[in-house]
Amino acid sequence: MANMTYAQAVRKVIQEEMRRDDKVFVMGEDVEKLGGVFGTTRDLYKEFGTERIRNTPISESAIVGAAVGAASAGMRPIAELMYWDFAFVAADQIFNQMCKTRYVFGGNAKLPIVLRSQQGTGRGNAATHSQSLETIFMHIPGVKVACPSTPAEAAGLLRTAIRDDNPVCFFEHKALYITKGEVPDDPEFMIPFGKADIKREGSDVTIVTNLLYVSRALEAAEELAKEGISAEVIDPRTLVPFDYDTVTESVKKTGRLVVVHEAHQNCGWGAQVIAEVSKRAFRYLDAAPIHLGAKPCPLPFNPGLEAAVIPSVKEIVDACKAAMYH
Amino acid sequence: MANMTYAQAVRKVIQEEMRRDDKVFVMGEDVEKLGGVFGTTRDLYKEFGTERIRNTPISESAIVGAAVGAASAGMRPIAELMYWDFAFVAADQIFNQMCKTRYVFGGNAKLPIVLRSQQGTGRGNAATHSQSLETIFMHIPGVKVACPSTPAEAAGLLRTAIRDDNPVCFFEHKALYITKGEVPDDPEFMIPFGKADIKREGSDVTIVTNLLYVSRALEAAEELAKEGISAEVIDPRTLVPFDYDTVTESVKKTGRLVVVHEAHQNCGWGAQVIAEVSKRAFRYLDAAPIHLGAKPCPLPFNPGLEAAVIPSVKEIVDACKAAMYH
Amino acid sequence: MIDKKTGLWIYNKMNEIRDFEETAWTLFTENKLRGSVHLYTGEEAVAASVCAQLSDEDLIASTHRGHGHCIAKGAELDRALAELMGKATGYCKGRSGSMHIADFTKGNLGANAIVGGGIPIATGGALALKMQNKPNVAVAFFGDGASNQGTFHESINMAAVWKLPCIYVVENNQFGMTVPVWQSTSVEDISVRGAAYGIPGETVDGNDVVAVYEAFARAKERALKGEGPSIIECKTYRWRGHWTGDPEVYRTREEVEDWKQNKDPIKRFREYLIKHKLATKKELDEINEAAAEKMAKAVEFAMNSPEPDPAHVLDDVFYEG
Amino acid sequence: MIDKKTGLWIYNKMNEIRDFEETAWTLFTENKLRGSVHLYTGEEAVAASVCAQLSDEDLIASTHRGHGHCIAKGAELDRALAELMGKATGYCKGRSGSMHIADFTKGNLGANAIVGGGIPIATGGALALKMQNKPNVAVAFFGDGASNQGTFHESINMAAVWKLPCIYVVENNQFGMTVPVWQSTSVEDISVRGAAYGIPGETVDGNDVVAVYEAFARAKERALKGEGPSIIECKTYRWRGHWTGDPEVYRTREEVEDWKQNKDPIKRFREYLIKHKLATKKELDEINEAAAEKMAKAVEFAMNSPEPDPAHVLDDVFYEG
Ligand SMILES: Cc1ncc(C[n+]2csc(CCOP(=O)(O)OP(=O)(O)O)c2C)c(N)n1
Ligand SMILES: Cc1ncc(C[n+]2csc(CCOP(=O)(O)OP(=O)(O)O)c2C)c(N)n1
Ligand SMILES: [Mg+2]
Ligand SMILES: [Mg+2]
Repeated sequence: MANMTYAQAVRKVIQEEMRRDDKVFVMGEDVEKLGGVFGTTRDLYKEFGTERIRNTPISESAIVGAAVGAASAGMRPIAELMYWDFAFVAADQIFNQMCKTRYVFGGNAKLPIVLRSQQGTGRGNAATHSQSLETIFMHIPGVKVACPSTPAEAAGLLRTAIRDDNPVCFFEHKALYITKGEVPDDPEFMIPFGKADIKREGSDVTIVTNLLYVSRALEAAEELAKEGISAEVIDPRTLVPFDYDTVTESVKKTGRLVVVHEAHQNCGWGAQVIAEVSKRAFRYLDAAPIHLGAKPCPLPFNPGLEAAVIPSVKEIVDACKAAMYH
Repeated sequence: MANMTYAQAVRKVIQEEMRRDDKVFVMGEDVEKLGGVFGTTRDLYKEFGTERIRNTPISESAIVGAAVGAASAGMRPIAELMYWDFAFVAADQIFNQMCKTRYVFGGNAKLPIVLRSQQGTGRGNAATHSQSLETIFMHIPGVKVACPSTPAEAAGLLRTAIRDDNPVCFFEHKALYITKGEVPDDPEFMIPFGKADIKREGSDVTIVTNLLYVSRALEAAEELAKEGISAEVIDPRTLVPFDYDTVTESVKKTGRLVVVHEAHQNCGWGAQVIAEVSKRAFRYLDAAPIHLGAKPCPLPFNPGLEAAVIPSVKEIVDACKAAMYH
Repeated sequence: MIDKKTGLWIYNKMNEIRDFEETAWTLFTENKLRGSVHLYTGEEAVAASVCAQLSDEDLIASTHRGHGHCIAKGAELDRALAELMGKATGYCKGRSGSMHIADFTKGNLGANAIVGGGIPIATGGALALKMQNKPNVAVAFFGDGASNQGTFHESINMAAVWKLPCIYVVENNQFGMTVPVWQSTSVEDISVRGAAYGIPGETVDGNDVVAVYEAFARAKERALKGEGPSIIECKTYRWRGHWTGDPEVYRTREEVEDWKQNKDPIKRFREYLIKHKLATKKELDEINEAAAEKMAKAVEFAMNSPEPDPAHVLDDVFYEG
Repeated sequence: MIDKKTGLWIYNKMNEIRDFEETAWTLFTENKLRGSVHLYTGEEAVAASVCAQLSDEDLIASTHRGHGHCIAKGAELDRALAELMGKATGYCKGRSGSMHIADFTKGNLGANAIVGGGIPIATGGALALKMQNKPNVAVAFFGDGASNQGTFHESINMAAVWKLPCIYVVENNQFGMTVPVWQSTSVEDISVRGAAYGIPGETVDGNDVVAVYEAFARAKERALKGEGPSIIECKTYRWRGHWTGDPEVYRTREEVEDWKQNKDPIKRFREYLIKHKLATKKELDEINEAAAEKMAKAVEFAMNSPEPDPAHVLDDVFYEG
């Protein structure tokens, strides 16, 4: 075990996997000398050279398309978008090409791509640099979706992603990069996709959440504990595939479900969890499931406004209480 | 009243609104001589000239971006994408620019844009020409979303869209273009946004659906009637704003909710309706709400495969029965 | 210069493509084929002359008008037609139809129903070839219309900066769907856009096998020497409507007839082969007959092939290693 | 030629911009300002020389490095700084911050945090001007990095085909974030890309007010005559890091110092004005002082302005007519 930041965990795994397999390479904007805005490839060009830590032009469609082509032809690209918000710039290559290639070509293509980026609020980046977009990647079939909330998960899920023979969209969170935690030294440490993690056990209400909101949900659970309410906090860790079993089991136990995420609430993935779990555990539900997400406006720059748009710890607490005392 | 096709209704309103307001103009691929792939602007260039019925290069980002710029500068563009699938090609201009401009600039910009296209299955267009993408436009705030399912709605909603001072994404369905119906002659005929239409009254189960699936839900309702089950079919008509009141009232009456759409089921808007209505009418629900949508794979070319991916009338019937006899 | 073997190969492929396209047309009019089908009739010289210089290790990315590329890159007519008809025996199990057809095993990265969608993918293929030190090239085929998509610009700039072995072949058939090039494109010769990337751009008569062949040979040589990409614009013309239901309001019958009568690439190349004593009439007639026979068998194969089983509709979304 | 009035206007704007940027820098280091802030220091000649030739009816679309354009297009320092600080009195009610700032009433279609995102928007502005028969132009400002985005290509092709009164001003400051132009861009002079659209492309010294002014005057004249768009590339340099936290590993101190000492656009223009007797030292010093004073007031205004009220956070998503 070593104590390191989430950003360092990402870097460590990229480095180890590039050493292990020379088909793995990194391409993206400013990944070379800068090492990315958050340092996740810092100095790697010194070890691997500028062919394998490859600065690209500011051409997101070409970046993703080149990853699709290179993967089709036997490489294992880790393509980086600087912010997930820029996925919209490359959206055709992501959703019409990368997502569909294998299926449409009758299963003959194999696309081992990791498309990495970071998202979310917390750094005053405003409307086009703060969105949480993972729901869209669940809606359009064809990619796996991983969302680590700790340094160990960043390491374990990223290694799984790199070794996966399918496109994986890897969602990091900008506010998590500086968080620290223990990460196994084992260069084979992997976290399987499709297994949720119960971040805190509880018996009264199930909170499902991801990324930055795991810590906020845990804060809320602390608050609730003071009032005698025992909240279970579940982090699905991968959204495709999604571990409904663990969530359903929990709801069968607690009878109450709150899903909270930083993604927009309207048609956010929380609604999907509510619909699916309602189907699987309807008779167990003691109260209406509650969905919290960002309000329906672009993310504003001002910190007070930004905070007003995304769910607060208090709102999570209140939602759980509402579920308890409906 | 005049009997006409859905495509003719769209054309009629474009023509009338262009006569009424010379700031309204059409831009898109092949809108001029061809009149669009489905004839919705056929021969209009003869009346309005090629400046106002404007063939564009195949440059979707520039088309949407130019609409944003032109609208910001006082015009009222009707921009056409040939298929909604191509929204991904222009996604940054749609979701990061068009959706956010007004809000981010402090409410100073006004963007009267109609972005029109058609979507869906039924013509053997396969993976990148058959998707149903309206959910994404609900998830990212900043545009209104209209989905007409009849010729009269095509006319009434489109006129409302053109006269709206906000960006409206207008979702037509390729398989509906040839359907016929009565359309009011009144050149002021408008259908307000945010008002659902009860397409069939019923008392046992509420089916919420849109576009092509309205007719399939009505077929299912016929089937169910034969077995003594009375289904209410509700078409929200606009997804932003969404008339939850009408749906909630219905569910309070029927106690059962089935949402069906051609969009992918995973994180499709049906889940949102289920989450929201569960919250509003939890105590009234006699059974778990059911969500039907396209299965998680790209839309295949073969008609039998395509049919297997999207919900069938039988699946709708079965879902309603399951809700009845859970 | 084209040698006899290559000449006959090209002549054969052109005929296979022509037969395939015209058969597809007939099947469509007979309601045996559905969907969006874009035919390559009249443009055969481009795919055939380019692919004559490619092996299975070379890569191509194709377009919505992709049957010609697919066949020239080595696909068999039978499984290709089966795919167009959505049959289980098709190259893509009936999932792709005309617009996404590919025989992946032959280095075809796929037809692409998104205009401009294949250009970055070919570029990525070239990147892989370069990183793997392979003596191969990648080719992006695309139309005049596609040359106005952002992907054109981003990809060629990237390939130029990285000196990728990628060749960008513009099939300028005068129209993007119904829009004439002058109405959509700011330059007459799209090849001049090479200047924007500091790379060679050349415009050739796309109905002249020899011209296309030689231009591509130059570009390929340059690519293999590590000098980077080139643009080759082939001026050509499609005989059929843009798609099988096209009312063709945007051009005259006379214009179409002129291209058919006076500029048919197959006829021209046939005359060239005979004139240069690379083949006899008899040899060429035999090729024509063999192609026709192959096509007839392909129709039989495709017609008699089973529909795919909907039980497997969810297979292959992900590779399950 | 630049007359006295214009010269003083430009000199004033350059100073206002410089003061604004350096103040923003200080405020950032003092933690009074947050977020992504990209400073224009060193590039002032471009925005000032271009906007000197624009009225409120002319349009611009700007970039993530947009303060300079915003001020040159008529924004007041106080409300601009308030916006950077997220205050309710800012031009965008504190919602935009640095990266999306705009004074819409002055024909500024907005800063744009998406690299290349503003280029089609300016093009659409030009389309509106043309369709409304207005005697005005639209200007797209963007960087060397943005010139590799697809939107660059799509927009300029569209503007060229439609002969729109749009002028594309490339601010080539040698880097896209940390990537030097040679590593991302296939040509040395981005203006050569005009050839791909059949339009003029010109590269000028972007730190020379007169050169930028005259090149833009030519492009504007052409646009107003209905002859279509032009590309003007202004070679310049940013003095500060790409953003306020940039470790600047990609360039040397010496290089930066050279540009500061020997190529400062303000100093150069000051000398020009004096040499050509367009202004006295005293006049110019007064301008400097006035700008500094205005800036000081702006800081006071912004610091004392209230935070926006979260109760209104959902306002303005839609226009409620
Ligand atoms: C992104 C995108 N936009 C529009 C279309 C619709 N479309 C299909 S083919 C075509 C014309 C393409 O023209 P060109 O590139 O010249 O190829 P050609 O059909 O002439 O071979 C259009 C507009 C599409 N498939 N994809
Ligand atoms: C689509 C997109 N990609 C990447 C970024 C991140 N980014 C912000 S500024 C920048 C560099 C832009 O370079 P250039 O266009 O030369 O402008 P400059 O910053 O030099 O003024 C990058 C990569 C972005 N904001 N948007
Ligand atoms: Mg064409
Ligand atoms: Mg730059």
